[in-house]
Amino acid sequence: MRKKYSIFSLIKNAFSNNENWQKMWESPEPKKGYDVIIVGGGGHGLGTAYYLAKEHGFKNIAVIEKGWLGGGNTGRNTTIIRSNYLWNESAHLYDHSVKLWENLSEELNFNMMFSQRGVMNLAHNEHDIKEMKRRISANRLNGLDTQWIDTKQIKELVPIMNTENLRYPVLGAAFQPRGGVARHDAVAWGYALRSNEMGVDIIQNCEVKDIKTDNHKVEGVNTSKGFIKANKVAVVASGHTSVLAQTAGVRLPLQSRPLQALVSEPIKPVINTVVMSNAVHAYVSQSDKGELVIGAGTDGYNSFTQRGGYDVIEETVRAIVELYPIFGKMKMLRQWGGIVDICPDASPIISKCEVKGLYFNCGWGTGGFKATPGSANVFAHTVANDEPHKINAAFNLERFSNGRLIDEHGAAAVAH
Amino acid sequence: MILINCPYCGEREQSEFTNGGEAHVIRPKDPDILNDKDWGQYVFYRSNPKGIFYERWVHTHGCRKWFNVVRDTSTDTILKIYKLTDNKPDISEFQSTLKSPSGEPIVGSGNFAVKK
Amino acid sequence: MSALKNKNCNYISNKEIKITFDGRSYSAYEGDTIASALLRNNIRLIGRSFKYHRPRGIYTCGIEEPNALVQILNEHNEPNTRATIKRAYEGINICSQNRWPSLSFDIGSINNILSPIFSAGFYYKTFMGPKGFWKKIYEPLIRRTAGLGKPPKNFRSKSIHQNHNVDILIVGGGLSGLLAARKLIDTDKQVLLVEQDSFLGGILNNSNKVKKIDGKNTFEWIQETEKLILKSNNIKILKNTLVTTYNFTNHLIALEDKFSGKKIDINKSELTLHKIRTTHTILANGHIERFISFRNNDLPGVMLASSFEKYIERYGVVPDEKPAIFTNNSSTISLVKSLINLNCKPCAYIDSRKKEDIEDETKEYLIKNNIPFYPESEVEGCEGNKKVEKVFIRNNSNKISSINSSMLCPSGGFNPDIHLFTQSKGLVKWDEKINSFKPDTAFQNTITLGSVSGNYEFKNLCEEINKKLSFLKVKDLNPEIETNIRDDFSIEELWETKTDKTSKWAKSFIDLHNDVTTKDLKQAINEGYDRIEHLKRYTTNSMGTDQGKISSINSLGIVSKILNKKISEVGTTTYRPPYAPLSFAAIAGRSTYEYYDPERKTPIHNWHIKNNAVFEDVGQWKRPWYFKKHETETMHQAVQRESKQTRRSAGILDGSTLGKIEIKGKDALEFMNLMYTNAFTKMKPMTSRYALMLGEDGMIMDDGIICKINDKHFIATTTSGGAPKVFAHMEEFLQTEWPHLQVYLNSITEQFTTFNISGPRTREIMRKVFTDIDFNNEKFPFMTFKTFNYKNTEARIMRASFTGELGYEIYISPQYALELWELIFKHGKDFDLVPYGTETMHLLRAEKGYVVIGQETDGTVTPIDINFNWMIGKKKKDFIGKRSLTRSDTVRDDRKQLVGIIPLNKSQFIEEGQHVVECENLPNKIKTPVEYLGHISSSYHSPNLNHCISMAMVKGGNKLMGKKLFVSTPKGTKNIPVEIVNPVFIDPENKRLTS
Amino acid sequence: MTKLLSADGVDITQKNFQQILIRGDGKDQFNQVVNKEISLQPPSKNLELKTNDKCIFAKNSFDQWTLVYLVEQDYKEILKIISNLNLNDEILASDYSYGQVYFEVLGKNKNEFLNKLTQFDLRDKKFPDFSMAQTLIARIDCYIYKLNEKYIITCNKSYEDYFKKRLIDLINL
Repeated sequence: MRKKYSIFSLIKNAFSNNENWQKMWESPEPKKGYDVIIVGGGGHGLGTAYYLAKEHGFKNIAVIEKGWLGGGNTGRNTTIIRSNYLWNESAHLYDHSVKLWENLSEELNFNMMFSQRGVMNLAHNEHDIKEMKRRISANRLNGLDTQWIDTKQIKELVPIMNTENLRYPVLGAAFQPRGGVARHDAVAWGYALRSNEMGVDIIQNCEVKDIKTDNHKVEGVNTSKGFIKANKVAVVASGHTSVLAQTAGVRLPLQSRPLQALVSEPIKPVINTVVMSNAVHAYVSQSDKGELVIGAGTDGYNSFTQRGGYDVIEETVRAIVELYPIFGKMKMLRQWGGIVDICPDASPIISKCEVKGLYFNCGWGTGGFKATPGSANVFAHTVANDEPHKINAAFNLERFSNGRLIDEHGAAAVAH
Repeated sequence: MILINCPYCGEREQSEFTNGGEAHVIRPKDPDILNDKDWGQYVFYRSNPKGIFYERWVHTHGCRKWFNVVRDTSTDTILKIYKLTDNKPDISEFQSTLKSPSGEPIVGSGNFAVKK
Repeated sequence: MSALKNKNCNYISNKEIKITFDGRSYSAYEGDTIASALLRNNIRLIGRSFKYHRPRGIYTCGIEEPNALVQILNEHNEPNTRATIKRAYEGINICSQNRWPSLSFDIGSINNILSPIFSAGFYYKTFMGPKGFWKKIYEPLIRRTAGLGKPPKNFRSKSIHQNHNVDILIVGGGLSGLLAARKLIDTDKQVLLVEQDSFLGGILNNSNKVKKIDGKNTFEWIQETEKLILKSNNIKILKNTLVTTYNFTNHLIALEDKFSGKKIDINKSELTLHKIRTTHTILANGHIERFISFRNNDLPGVMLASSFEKYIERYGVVPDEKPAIFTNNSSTISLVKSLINLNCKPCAYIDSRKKEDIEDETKEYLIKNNIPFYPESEVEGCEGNKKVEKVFIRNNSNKISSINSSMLCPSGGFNPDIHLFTQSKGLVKWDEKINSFKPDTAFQNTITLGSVSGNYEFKNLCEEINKKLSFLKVKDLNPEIETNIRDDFSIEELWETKTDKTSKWAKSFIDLHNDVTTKDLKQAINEGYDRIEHLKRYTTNSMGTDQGKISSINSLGIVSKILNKKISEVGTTTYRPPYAPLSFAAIAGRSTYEYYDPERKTPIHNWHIKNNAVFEDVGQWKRPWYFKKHETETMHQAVQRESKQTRRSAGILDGSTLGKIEIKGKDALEFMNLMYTNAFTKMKPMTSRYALMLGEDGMIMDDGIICKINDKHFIATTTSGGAPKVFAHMEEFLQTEWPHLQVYLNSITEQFTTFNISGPRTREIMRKVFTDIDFNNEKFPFMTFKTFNYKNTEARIMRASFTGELGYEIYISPQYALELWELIFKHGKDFDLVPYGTETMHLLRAEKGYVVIGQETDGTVTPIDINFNWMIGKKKKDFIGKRSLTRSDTVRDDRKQLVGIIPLNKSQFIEEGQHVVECENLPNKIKTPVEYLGHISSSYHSPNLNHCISMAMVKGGNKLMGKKLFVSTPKGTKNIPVEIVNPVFIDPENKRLTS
Repeated sequence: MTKLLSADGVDITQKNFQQILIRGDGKDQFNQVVNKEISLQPPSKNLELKTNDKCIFAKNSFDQWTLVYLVEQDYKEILKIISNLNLNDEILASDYSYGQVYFEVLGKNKNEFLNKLTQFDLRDKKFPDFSMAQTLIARIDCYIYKLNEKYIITCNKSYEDYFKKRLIDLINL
């Protein structure tokens, strides 16, 4: 690590009037070819580059990004991190990620501000309770820390919550203390900084137009900056993945949907954990800056506009005001949208495909941010060895033929 | 929020409708002769283009009728609405709206704000 | 009220009101905003800044305000209210924000001293070790300092929504908006004119730039225009209403403050959110003045020049009688004129433009009025203790001089307010003449008029409007607009002035709200954050509550200079809705709290209430969960009692919520065979059958009972929650896949009220109630139904049961439902009839081993998994989901299968959701995952068997009958020893059911 | 008949009407069969509404009609019509009489009032006299019929209490 950051580097630079900070990453022109080209410069893509360089000894890697690094869903999500998924396959994958998150700031010497303030999933009816108790029990057997808390405990954690005087009263919650939030941009910047130090070329404002293949083998990518040769191409382009896959003749079972989020104006701390609810559907946490960060649902139709319908915002805010009446006196500062790629079983695909040297990491739906380090880590393994890591073996493409789906529809806070 | 012109009820807000995914996907006549992979294609795989998309909608909170729509998914502009009994319009009718390789027009997609 | 009053102002009354700020009472006038009221009392220090806690004052006079945010104590503690917008009223109680212990002495301002360390990206670079410190020490500390205002208190919203459908929406009731409206008066277009202020007129009220229109003074002209509009029957005006959001297909959101300038009546809707759908949108929403970055450009006393003028003209208060004025453009002279008209005089007029570029009129006017004039000069900075005291001026020979002044009014030019235009997805273009972005290509039916379109010159305005609205084919308007100042707009690019102070603490701000300095921008670019979005995120520039309205273009200017690029190449960040912070209460509207989701009630609902039912939410339905016999009866006691009594004698359930679908047509049989797994061909008329519906993925979607009237007419029931989905699913396939089938469907869920009566004594009760019907087993066997006449209505009785006992389902017109229900009870009394709720229903069916969709099934369960092979019409060529049942994963014989489970120790209770394991104990803290075989889907204490019975989905369960295994407990380490058994616990031979 | 509210230029009365929901192809035979039972001809244009002093007959979409009796009929008669219609294999008639609730909305501000609960475009040019629509009002599925100067709105009976509360709530705010 060449660039070390600490309070000492801050003080030192303060003395030189903050004029001598070094560039965190370069912006090179692409070379003629690479061993691995990663398409998509978000957290997953940059992380994949980082682990390929660090754990698998790859030297000649490029990350190609259409816009600016971290500008896709990495910079557009509600930053929630948790691993309380129902099925073993998912629990293992997401918990692998949470464990990496726990050391990521130190590993990258870049503060991710991972705040393990706990994540709460509210139950509003008998069916919710049954579903959650099952999930909690499965989580426990998988070594996760999810637990059932009753209304009194909920009120202790979130005193401003309206648990009784609403259409669907709060009856309890599943709570994962190790869950929390992190600073979303930091994960992209941290991985970019450290992978660039290991020689990864980060090429921004370069759009991959198509993936070139020959005889079921990948040859490289055509970009807005010309053709770039590659032995392996790893696509991590979230909403645009299926569009790119199509250019290589690969069909993926993905649908791209708008997913919206919004923040309020900053106020002094008032909610110290992450609260998600399915029946009254919205999720909320408060950022370190004091803004309420609120996640909305996906729109019910395919779109690449990064702008969902206003009705979805209204649905979400109704739920927020219902659960937290005092927030009615606050204001929405910004709303925005991302494009998420959703799989039929609401689980991701981290897999190779019928084209040799072509790999996909996609289908994260509404839950990709939390998986960033874990997904990047096992995807790097898959790309490096042309074989999945045991953690992502189940997240293959064959499952849509043989029927071995990993149905996590119950796992997202907001119904799709 | 887009406005959809239901062929039976007229213009209504999108929230009255439900999207039914890709249009013109025909259910296999004899599912038993398909192998797992081909059956899986029918059940789980749908096109997801950026740009011209043929899709189905149903007026859930109105007449409950299904119909087809051609929409540019990069701007959400509705290009054509037609009944299930109408012929599929040819894509050449709409292609003039496409501007960039990934199907992004300069105005309306949201990824361009400044005219160069 | 010590500030000078402009007595010519038409919008401020003489009526005095009392307001409270930080505990002290002040006088103000009705019509004042909080800001104008405070300025009237010469209060300059309003709040503390976000990061460095620097003292801040009132910077602007409108929505663009970055500094003057206050908390309204008497309005539920509403935080972050813009003092420049919120109108004061008698008794309003305000306090400043983000300071402790007081506004003038704030401990947090120590951050200002440490500010050189708090450089861009500060938080990313530190607080990383030692391990655990982030969570325990740093983060709580950072969080405590976060935020601006304090949280609101005790609030419950009552805001309403109002939808509009119009032909034309005019956003902004200023000069351009009013001219457009006048053109549209008495046309066939329905027009809505939306104005954010409580008065029409915009620029005509805010400055003295315009002298006369059509020979009338501006106030008269506005009055006349408003009268004409009100008289017309096609234009409606909404005042105090701000358009915040511009969605697709010309759908706009606007927020109306119903109590602007008044105390809120808490029994009324305080805000109305207008949702406007229009064919054309005319944006006439004007422009916003921008600032210039110079050293200490955040000191209280710095106020934008046109805002200063607005206070004089619109609010009748002169914030300072001899301010220094600093400009780079031609428009600022109108402020000087406003001041001179009141016998005040600026202490300096500093214009960065070259002398020869400055308008002759301006120069002459300044000289004539003897105002110190500094051409080709700029403000290097200002200094003072919590307020402007000294202004430093650099002249064209680079010499710095200082003057004493308590206010400094910069003007860095004007930005067309393109926020809404870009929200509509229009493209903007850089315009060198106005030195800003202006609208270029519209994406929707959007027309921009006046300064928002980049037209700053009044002489061109009518021509512009006539031209752009010519498509409406209405007559041209050509009123003469006389101005007080020279109309040509001229500006010189100036974003930041050079500072001479090299101190580490010297700051020129680029974002006042988030405390971002121009130095931060430079540092971020040095570190590689050279994309404008990176810069924004890394430094938080323009991410504050004002979204950088007065400064974001300036930052583009500064960045373009550093990167040596054109501003149009640097690009803007995305303008994200809303235009200004939008109340959550207003967005939510009335569809919250008790109206969050509609409540559905059955015709028997009030009877249930009278009989002490406790309700459960099932979808939107309110269903009796159990009936409390007496006050102290617990749910467990009630359910045990209801269950026992039903098996002993008889029980009745209000099953009206079950979905009911009538299916008719000559191809009805074929259709049913395709929709359900079962084969209906051989089924006899007037019989019924339990049936399963799958998705194409082969997983169980819903179940129900199908009544076959004949091959062409069926009635299907669905689960309560699944009714809309099943109906839609059937319609979908009928319309899209099999339009050749001649079948019609009607939902008749609400047309029939349903009672499920069961128990050994049921037949006796039925005989008493329906005396004409023969209930003999042979005449009325299990799974048959009869229709009959009840009080001239057609009713239906089906012999079916979800409890395993002799049972009937009664379908009756809702008109007579309650009457019949009560009649059944009248007769039922003699036979020990009990009403029961959903919990008892679930218990009784579990005793019988019946599954509940959504409990035993979870979207991953096939019919085979729950031993329903017999329900699959294997001879049928096709039905929905059939092919998926033979995929390699669905035919595995070690899939999770339905089994029964009982504890070996009959006194132990197994909890739902727990897992079936092979190990007797679990470690205290599980480190490596424990393998499990399946989970408990249902579990009850059976009152009829007097022990716990469970149903579970267990891997390869069919082969495990009789096997001893364990079930985990919620917290303990000792698992419960259990045995796998047949899931039918009561009457496996179906004797009770069929006798 | 119950007066629900009368204020601010809006009058709403709850009515007891009866209704038949008819499905069919709308072709000649259908028209004949229907016309034999009902004195009114089924409207042929989508969203069109025919009325006499006794009932409203409206076409809801290409294969669905509603027949609303504005004057209470002998229920037996209605059931007879339904069963007669159902004798024809290609028609499905279902009784919608008592599973629905009906509201009559009058007054000069009725559009503005209803537009607090629905985004539906009630302007004459989009929703002329003697037409009908199915849309969401106060988040529930409703039928709305427009006669001279008045609307008749119907929804499922299970929503009755909820719907009434929402109407009254708005008048008070």
